[in-house]
Amino acid sequence: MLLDIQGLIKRFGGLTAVSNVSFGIERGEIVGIFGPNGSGKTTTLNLIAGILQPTEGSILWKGNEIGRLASFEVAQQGLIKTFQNPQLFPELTVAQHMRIACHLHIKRALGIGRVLTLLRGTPGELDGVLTRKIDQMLELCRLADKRGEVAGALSYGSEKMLGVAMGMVCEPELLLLDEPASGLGNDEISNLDAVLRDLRTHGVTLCIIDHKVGFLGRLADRAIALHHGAIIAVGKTTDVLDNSAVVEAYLGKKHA
Amino acid sequence: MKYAAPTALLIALFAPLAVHSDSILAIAIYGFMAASLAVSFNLIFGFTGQLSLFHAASFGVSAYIVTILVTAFGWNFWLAVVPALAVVLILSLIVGTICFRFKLKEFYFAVVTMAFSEILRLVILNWNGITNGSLGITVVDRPSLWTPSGAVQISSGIAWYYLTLALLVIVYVVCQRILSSWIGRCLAAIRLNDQLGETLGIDVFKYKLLSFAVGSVLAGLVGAFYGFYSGFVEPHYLSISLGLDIIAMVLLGGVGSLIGPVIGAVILTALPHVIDLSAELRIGLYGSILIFVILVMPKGIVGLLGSRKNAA
Amino acid sequence: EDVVKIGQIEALTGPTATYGWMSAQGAKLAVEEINAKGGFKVGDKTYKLQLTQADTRGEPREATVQFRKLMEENVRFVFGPFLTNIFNAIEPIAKQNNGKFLLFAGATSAHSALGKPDHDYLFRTWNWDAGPSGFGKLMVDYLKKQDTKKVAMLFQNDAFGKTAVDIYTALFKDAGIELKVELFEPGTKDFSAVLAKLATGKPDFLFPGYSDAVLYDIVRQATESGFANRFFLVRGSIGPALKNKDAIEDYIAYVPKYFEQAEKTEPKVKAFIENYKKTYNREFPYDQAPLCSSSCYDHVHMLVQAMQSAGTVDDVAKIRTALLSMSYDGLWKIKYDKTGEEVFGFDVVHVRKGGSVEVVKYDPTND
Amino acid sequence: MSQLIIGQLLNGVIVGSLYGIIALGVTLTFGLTGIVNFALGAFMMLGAYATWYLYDVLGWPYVPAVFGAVIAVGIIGYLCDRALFQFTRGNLVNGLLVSIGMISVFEALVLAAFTTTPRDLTYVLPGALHVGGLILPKIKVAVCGVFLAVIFGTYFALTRTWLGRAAFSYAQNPEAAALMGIRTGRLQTIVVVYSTALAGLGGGLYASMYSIDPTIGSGYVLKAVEAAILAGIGSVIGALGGGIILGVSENIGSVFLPSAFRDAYGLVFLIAILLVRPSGLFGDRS
Amino acid sequence: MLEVADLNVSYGKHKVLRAVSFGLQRGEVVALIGPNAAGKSTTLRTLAALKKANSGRITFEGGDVASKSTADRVRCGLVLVPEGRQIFPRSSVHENLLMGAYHRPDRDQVDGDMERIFSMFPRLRERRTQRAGSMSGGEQQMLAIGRGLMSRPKLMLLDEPTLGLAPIIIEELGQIIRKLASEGLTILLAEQNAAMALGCADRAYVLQSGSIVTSGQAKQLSETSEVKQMYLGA
Ligand SMILES: Nc1ncnc2c1ncn2[C@@H]1O[C@H](COP(=O)(O)OP(=O)(O)OP(=O)(O)O)[C@@H](O)[C@H]1O
Ligand SMILES: Nc1ncnc2c1ncn2[C@@H]1O[C@H](COP(=O)(O)OP(=O)(O)OP(=O)(O)O)[C@@H](O)[C@H]1O
Ligand SMILES: CC(C)C[C@H](N)C(=O)O
Ligand SMILES: [Mg+2]
Ligand SMILES: [Mg+2]
Repeated sequence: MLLDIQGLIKRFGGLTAVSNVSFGIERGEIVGIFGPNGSGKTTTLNLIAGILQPTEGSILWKGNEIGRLASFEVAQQGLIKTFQNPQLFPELTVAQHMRIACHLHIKRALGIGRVLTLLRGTPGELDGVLTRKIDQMLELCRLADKRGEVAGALSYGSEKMLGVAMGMVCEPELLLLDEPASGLGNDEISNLDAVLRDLRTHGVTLCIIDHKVGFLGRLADRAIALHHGAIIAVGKTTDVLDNSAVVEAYLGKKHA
Repeated sequence: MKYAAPTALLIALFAPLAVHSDSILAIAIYGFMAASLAVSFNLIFGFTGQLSLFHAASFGVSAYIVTILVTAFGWNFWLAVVPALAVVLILSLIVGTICFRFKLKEFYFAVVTMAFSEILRLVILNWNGITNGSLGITVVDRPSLWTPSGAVQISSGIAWYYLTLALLVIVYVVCQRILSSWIGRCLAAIRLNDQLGETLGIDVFKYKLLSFAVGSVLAGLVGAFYGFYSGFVEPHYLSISLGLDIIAMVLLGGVGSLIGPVIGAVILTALPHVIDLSAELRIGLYGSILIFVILVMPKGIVGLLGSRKNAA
Repeated sequence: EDVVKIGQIEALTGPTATYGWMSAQGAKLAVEEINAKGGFKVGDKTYKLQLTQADTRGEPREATVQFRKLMEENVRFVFGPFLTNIFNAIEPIAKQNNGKFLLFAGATSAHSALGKPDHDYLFRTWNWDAGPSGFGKLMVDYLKKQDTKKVAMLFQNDAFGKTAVDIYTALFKDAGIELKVELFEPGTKDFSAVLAKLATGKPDFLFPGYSDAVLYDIVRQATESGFANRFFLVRGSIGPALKNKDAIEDYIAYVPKYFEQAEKTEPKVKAFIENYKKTYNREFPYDQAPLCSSSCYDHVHMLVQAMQSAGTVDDVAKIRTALLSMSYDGLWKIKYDKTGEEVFGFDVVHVRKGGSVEVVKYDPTND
Repeated sequence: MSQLIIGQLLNGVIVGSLYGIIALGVTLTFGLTGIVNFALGAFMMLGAYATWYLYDVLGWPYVPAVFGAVIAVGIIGYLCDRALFQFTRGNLVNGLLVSIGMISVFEALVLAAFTTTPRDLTYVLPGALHVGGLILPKIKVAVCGVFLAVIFGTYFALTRTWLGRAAFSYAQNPEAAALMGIRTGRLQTIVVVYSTALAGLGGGLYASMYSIDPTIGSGYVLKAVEAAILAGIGSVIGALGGGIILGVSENIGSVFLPSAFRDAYGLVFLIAILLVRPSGLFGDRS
Repeated sequence: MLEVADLNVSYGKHKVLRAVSFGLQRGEVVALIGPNAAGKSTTLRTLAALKKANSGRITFEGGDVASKSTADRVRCGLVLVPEGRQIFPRSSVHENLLMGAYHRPDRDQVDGDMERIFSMFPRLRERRTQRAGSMSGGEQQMLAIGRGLMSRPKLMLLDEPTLGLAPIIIEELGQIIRKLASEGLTILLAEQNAAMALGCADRAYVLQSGSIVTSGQAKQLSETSEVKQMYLGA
């Protein structure tokens, strides 16, 4: 098991946002998380990514506890999370965002040898490698023609896609996506679908929250449904979406 | 704009051939040192987004240590620089660790660093036995620097001119190298959205501390030379007003550019001497120029000139 | 037409500017007066004065640049600085120019540089503290006569404050008077805490320094809250005393001249005050360090006289000799001792409760 | 001994309320216009000079003189807002520089008009109150009372009125505030004018307690910034609380420890508090 | 009620809207659909005066609003619920809703309106004292819509209101929009979620690269093959 969550609880004052959640993620899977608004989906991913610290419970990554690590340490272990509300560096261009997101790549590739690049002034060969990689990624995410634009000038949809592209360029083992498709049009969603499937073939494990049931329902192998912070259904995606409790709380009757 | 720095350097290299005035050289020398301070400050403020008011303290503490070691203990200047910078490094690591561990942001950070800086100033001001208190310490003989061989004395205005120019170049190149590397990108990420940076795997604490410490040590380096050149050190070196002056230089020249602070520093150092008017008129005009410049060029002089180079 | 360049280096702006600004007024007054009369004759040539006033803002670094500029412009006679920290900063550069110019400094720290090798350039124009003929010694004697056992000294924590504390600590010790010292940060306005603290030691006199602004604040706060009502000052005005005349017990001030009185009895003083009012279009600041303006006024005149008697305007060595051997009777009575330290007449003004004033004159220039 | 301490405690409160009134201006302007207005110190100085001029030179009674000064400073504040601050809104850095520039300009004007010579007003309310062995100057007590009243008044106005709600909303999200129908430009102008008028009031009352000169503002605005930060930017009552904490720690500190370190005592407190609460005593935690 | 004629908008050199014209009748729900970066948000922002137009006319209730600021337009009843929520994060839910009523002269009636909004979005009632910034994404979206309604607009511009909402809530939102329209409120709806938008709108415009390429009755549009393929994911 790549990620194993046991008895996860998060309380905010009197409110229990995540109550006793346990599940696991296997390598190579795509796991979808569904649930009504405020059911604790984002909070769960934030706990995994180290953005929030759990009140109780354990999060095992390849068998090691990561529940108390800071978010950058979690990221260095290979877990990357994107944000539900796009988080960007407003003054920087799309390409610069991607360069920053290559931070871990450089660190892994050069280690402490990075310091030598200070003397030479450029990261040397790596430079070409990264440029190619970034170009490729932007192409995939249909952002290539926006590479020179600053983030503040992007439309909402492009902001979202940039977030996904940055997450991917970090080369995570497990990528946590918080509503990647919200704000995207149909066309972009099918592109996203293709990109994510491709990512899986490269060995990346995915855990995705989204309210676009059509999109995520098709993509995810397995699904978890949350309600009031607790798991109400788990299993094959189609089964979960057929589950009557899920239909009632989340999909509305007609969708069933 | 790309060639601004080399061109400026070239001009600076040959300027003394045309200028023979000791006082103009002195202004240039102070200008270079102010520029070095501003460049190093901009590493912390402009590129990392941390409004440090500790800069004057780093500068002043180092100036004091060097001066005391040389005057009271007879150390060689170059040797004295080493412990001075070491102390500045340690102080900046302590202050930085406290501030960044407790996640002090923006003005909270500014005011706490100012508080540390003020406390250091008051300690130096009142530690009469060592620092000679408010009177400061005068380097009794005309300050001069010995080269390691002990042969050449650097005491003329021209020699100091080139020495401080070299200092500026060193500070500039160090900052430039840092900023064009992966560190520079991490700093930009921290400045613009540290939470995002953190989820991308950047150790925000470490890089904040790094930028703060490097910037402070560079300020310490400037302090070492400054005290020696001017021939005296006094508690005012650590004052808040020096910190504010540096900020004004950086802002005027243009935050977020490397050459901007150099321009700002040289202008603000020279300005009071260029506008040679009655005292009231002069400060009034100084203020008006500052206001005017900001309203006309909200991104500083470099911003106006157009090419804003980002650090990533 | 020939000119003699005179320079002045003082803080004209900034928090320490009061003294420099006053001196600048005095020097300007004298220069204009001399030029208005058509200049002065040395040998068979007539010269006019040309005054360059440099503003140090009270900042040592600025002073060094300004001072270099004056030296480059071949200014042979420089007035100022009054401030100790500024003098200390320019002293090394001045020393390098020894022999090329004369400096008329008021700063207390100049005292210890007088008579040292390479310091032939230096004169001190305003000695109200150090040395055998300074106020310091005389003041302590006066205090002894008042049967004083304990004194509290409250000075600003700056270069001058420290210099003064060093001087007076020794003087009080010699006289067997117990001294308690407290220093305050420049810019302090509320002295209650430190006054309350000093008051617990029950001193006979409070000896506060040193700018007029802090005097007003200290005297008011001390009397209003009952922390002290007897004051001793080595300089300064009696303004604060008169303003709080019913709350004080004693207020003893050492001033080079008690202008309020001298204006009535000495025509020279009267003319000076009138000229001042006319030129600057404002009241004469009796209570605000008129000492600096009158001092500079006198010293410019004295310098011109020295040039005339030396018969040269550029041989500084000769002019120096002339200055050292002359005595000048202007607004003040002035001469220099052999090191260049000033000796001058002054008044001790003792204000008592209700505002009665008693003046005792001293004239060490006759000794 | 205990009299000494209580006396200085009260004095600390009085001095602190003066820091507080400027801090209130600092906190409001920063929260609503994004400018750290260092020139508030200069406005305070202008208020002090205006009061002195009306009262001592023109011979007005003191209270109208202070009112006159407040109005005059408010008008200057308005003009500055129209001519300068409105162009630097939301830009902390440029706002800071412009306000630093304004300090020079105001100082130069006052210097030109009134010279560096300090002024000391004719005493307004001389004498002291004697309460149980404590001696408190009447004027200080009166001034402190006015400051407290103004600060609490502002607090109630801001928490109980729609204008206050608008201000708080604007501080959080300017664009959304405009979408609520808040006339944001006007709101900012009101805040700038109000805080300069507060500084003017501070100066007018200051002049009745201490001597004045063209540089008095700079020290106070620093203390005010410290107080505002200590309290947490945006908190009205905090501004007062922060000021009082600074005032008291300085006063009590200088009684027991060397008075030369006076300023440090407040700063030590400041650091300690911010380490426990990184966004200020009364500030928001996130 | 609203008439937009020949609107051109650009950011610097980058032209975002080209000669956009459209209109709304009172009580109508009109959808503005189009792919990402088509200029939907820009259109709405321009209508709310958050962005300056280069040229073109905007008439609201017969008057030209060109010279009116955002706040003044709100006061006329032209209210934008912006994209990406834009709530007041440090205020409570209750205070956020109150601010919606800021410009209203009849502030004494806000309690009734608030009740109405609570009944539309019960989650908001549950959380009325919670700090808005700590709410989940969808909850914030509900709050933003509710706050917009609190200002009793005549014309409400909704920018991607379904963003981050659960399917069941989207369903309800559609019904709410219809109900509001039947009460006389006019609504301009910019949406990615074409299915929902076309489902509840009377008419629709399709915006592509800054120009309106198609328009018509919502029902008919949703049957054209092009729209089906591009926007409904047929
Ligand atoms: N910092 C916080 N303080 C208090 N309550 C919080 C905090 N963060 C989240 N909550 C509450 O916890 C609950 C779960 O929030 P979360 O963001 O995880 O929901 P979600 O499932 O992601 O919903 P959505 O689909 O709307 O994004 C919500 O009701 C929210 O209001
Ligand atoms: N502040 C800005 N500066 C420069 N260009 C901008 C700015 N805001 C938007 N743009 C550009 O305008 C175009 C239209 O953006 P807009 O946000 O209106 O699109 P949209 O239709 O709302 O898209 P989405 O559905 O993704 O939100 C985009 O190409 C975008 O890059
Ligand atoms: C004006 C004087 C009080 C200054 C003092 N003589 C000093 O040396 O600083
Ligand atoms: Mg969520
Ligand atoms: Mg949009």
